[in-house]
Amino acid sequence: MQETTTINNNFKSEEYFINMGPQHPATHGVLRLLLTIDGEIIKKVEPDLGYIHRSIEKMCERDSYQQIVHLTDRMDYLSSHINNEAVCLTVENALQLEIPERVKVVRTIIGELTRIASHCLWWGVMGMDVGALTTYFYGFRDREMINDIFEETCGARLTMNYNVPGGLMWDIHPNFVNRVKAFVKHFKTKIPEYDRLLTGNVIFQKRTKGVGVLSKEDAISFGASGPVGRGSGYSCDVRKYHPYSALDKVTFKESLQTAGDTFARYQVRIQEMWQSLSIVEQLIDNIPEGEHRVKTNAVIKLPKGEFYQKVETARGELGVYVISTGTKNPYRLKFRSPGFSNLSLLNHIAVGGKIGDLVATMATLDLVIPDIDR
Amino acid sequence: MTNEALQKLISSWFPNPEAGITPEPIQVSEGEGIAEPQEPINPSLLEFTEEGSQFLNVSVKPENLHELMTQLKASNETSFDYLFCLSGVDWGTALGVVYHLESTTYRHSIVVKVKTEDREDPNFDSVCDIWRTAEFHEREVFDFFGIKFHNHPNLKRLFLTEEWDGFPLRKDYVDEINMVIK
Amino acid sequence: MSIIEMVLIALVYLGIFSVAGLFLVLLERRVAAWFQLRIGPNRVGFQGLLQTMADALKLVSKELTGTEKADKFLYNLAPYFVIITALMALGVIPFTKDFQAFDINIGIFFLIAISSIGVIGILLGGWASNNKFALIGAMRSGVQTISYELSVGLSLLTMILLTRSLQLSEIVEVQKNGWLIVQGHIPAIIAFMVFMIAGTAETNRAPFDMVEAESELGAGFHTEYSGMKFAYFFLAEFINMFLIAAIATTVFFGAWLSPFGITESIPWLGVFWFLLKTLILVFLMMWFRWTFPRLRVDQLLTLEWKYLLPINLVNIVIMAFVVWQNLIIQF
Amino acid sequence: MSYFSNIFYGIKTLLTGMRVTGKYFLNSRKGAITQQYPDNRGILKMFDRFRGEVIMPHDENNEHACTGCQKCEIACPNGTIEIIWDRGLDEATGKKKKKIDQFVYHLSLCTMCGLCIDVCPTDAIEWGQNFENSVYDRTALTRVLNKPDSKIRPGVED
Repeated sequence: MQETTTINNNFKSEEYFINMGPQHPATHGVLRLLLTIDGEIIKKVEPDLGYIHRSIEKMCERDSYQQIVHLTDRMDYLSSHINNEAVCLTVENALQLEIPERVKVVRTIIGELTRIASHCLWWGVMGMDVGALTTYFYGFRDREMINDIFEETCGARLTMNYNVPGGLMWDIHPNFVNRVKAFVKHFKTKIPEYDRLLTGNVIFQKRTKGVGVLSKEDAISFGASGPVGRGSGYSCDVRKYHPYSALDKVTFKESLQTAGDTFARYQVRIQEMWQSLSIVEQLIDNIPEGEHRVKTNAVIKLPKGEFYQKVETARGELGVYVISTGTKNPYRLKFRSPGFSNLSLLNHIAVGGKIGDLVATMATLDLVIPDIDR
Repeated sequence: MTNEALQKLISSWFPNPEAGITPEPIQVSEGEGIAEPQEPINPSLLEFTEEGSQFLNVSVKPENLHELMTQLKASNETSFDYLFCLSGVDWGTALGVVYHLESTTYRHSIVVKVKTEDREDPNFDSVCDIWRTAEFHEREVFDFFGIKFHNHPNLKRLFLTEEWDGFPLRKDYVDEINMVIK
Repeated sequence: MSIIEMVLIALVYLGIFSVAGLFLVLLERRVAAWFQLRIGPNRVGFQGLLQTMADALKLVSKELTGTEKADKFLYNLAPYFVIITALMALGVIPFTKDFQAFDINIGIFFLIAISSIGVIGILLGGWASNNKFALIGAMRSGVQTISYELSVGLSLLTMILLTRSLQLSEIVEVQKNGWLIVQGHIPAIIAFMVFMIAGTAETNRAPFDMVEAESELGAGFHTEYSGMKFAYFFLAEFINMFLIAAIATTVFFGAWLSPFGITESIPWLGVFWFLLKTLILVFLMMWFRWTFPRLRVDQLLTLEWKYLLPINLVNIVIMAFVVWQNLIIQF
Repeated sequence: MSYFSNIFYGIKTLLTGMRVTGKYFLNSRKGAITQQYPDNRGILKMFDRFRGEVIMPHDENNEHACTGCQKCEIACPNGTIEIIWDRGLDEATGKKKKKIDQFVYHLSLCTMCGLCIDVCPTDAIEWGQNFENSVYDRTALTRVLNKPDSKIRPGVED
């Protein structure tokens, strides 16, 4: 650790470094932040990454396209289904496969449930980061219900790997529809409770309003996406601009806030939960009958060329960029992960705040470290 | 704007001074997704293609990169203000960087590609003064491909340690202990 | 009182309250669990009653670790500062008419004085551990305790206008005509609210747990403490919480007096009433802790200097007016 | 005046929050979401599709359905499955035929992606519901899925 002393305006001001992480409770994983602090005020934040980098992009270059899908579970594990979907959509678009409507609808429902589950966890952790520990358990209670739905249909709770290029691994479980309906009914009573417990709380509002302000121009320039971008009034919902799966058949509102502070990002996520619920409700009653999978070749070879697919994960825009040379492996596969771009703006919005502000800001960036350290 | 209109506009920014004279043969390495241009004489310093990609692809020489990027962002007709993906690619013989750009006002996209044959000391201009997100993405590319970016404020390894030997995402990288090759 | 007697009483108090503190920890854990849809510790002993005993035993047997360049003397001294002051303050609390170890005529004053010594221990601990997180925690603690001391003192002063005595036994005596919170009505209720907020802040509990703030500072001032020394800090926190509740009970809710004098004929039941009232207040503090987010350090000071202190000062004037005009409600 | 309305608004929101947690406190008896895990083993049932480990079901004649086609081995991203195969005489036809000697499954490498079960043409392997996989020795995680002396069920062809 270095020590520096700077002298400004004849006042001796001692800045010092502290290491936040890699085992710090607020960094939600193994992220290390090198903080330059003057008293309590943050002067500089420098992230140090790579503690769990597995080089998934390199692994993809040797794996077949079916095998790549399960690796994406391990990136942003909170939106694993959407990550899987991104890879599958890339492959399907490249092969120009006609995907059955049933698959599209089921993918969208599970994708939106994933988003709700991710936001539930985020809400719990957000509360915990600002000091209200109870929210964590309430958030997890609701998330468990979704995880049970997933487990029944996909067999796993977190790393689901339910998508395969060409459709879904299995058809949905017979209980799926009823369980989802029960969850929607349950969760509609819980979001208002979230609001009463945390959103309306005067301490919480004081902690988050005007903290970590990100302007719209900066949001675009920093490549912010997802709720981080939308909290700054930057309309960036991939589901609106480049709809995929069954998202072109549903109506939903893109939740936008203009303040750009921590509270705005918080509210965007709360509204997103409502919107996701409404998408699920629109689709759950009319899942079309049909095949759950189209047959693909055992060895999938993508045509020569470049393919790019964007999806909206719970954290923002995930891009899959495949360069294919016509073989069974991709020549180069790049994941444009939302967390990576969102992390890059942390220094910009955290400087000038206090340590407590940094923690609250980081909570609304909703970083998942494996997503950054791919 | 449509891809044709974009192509017309952007190519007019960089007129080829040698247009009319026999153009240099363009090196196409193996495994590259870009075909040779159709016209025998390219009126622009840039090469455009839409083959094998859903976007309009522009290939640019390293010395023109920064100027082109500045124009793409600043021009009112293009206003590519959102750099949504910046990837390093090892083309086998050449190293390159691929920029995916989108305009948040017009919602059109473009892909800019730049490459260099120099594998020992590959150099490009940094674009992080144009899009600030490039700062981290360029560090990532530097970390995994060893491509250096001029004028980058903080170009050092991001994921790997300073003493890491080699650049893992290059095709010729070998690590017999940790890499499992099927 | 002879020296031997004093030592004996001290030892008895030490024994009782160390164990009582452990049960307070257990209570906190169970209450937290019930707030959070959990069950809480229920394995060790009947319904987990021995859980914290087991934890204490574990902490005693743990290795004491510390940082390399810590100021060893101060580092070791700090936990004792905290635990001893917490236990000392218990000496003047009137549990029932005869169950009060030390009835001095400046009782309230003594309590305020002793409770502000505890912060020195925290400051020392944070400073001497040679850890920056601990140092930040300790500095926050200093800022926080010095500010909130004012509110604690002033809100108690408001009530002393009513009792006209600092001696705790006399304060209880006054309340035979109605608890002070009833006697003093509006200003007393305001004083009680201010006292509870400031008291929570004094004990460094959520929502004022800036000192520990586990999502910001890891563990704050006791980051580098382990084993028994950590246990001292931990126990002191709970005893302090008990103390704040006990002071509130004594000053606002008639200490060991039963409601409407229903059990006046059985004096030893006073302990029951005292503990009941105290635990209700302790529960209130736990309820705060498991519901509210934490304040930021500057907001903490804003709350004190811009809200609590002016309210308090006005409240004293109102109380003085109430006493002067004899608007007291007495039965 | 906003000074006082701020205070009252603040206190109101705090009390609203306390009402939420207070409600849960009063209902804590029935609302607890804790799973008392080792105690509830008896009633703990995993979902049918739960991915615990890969198993190879054998019928009462000690016969399985694995033809040794090695499709699962190729599909596996991690090298979890190794099939040691042999050529043996087929009793029915008298021709030489590929059969498995050992179906080795390294649980410690498995990521539970399900690709092997997905590609299996004869449904010889499937998901087991066991999730208590901790062992004292790492080698215990390497398993041979076909039972000793088991053979392929007649009629199963690839």
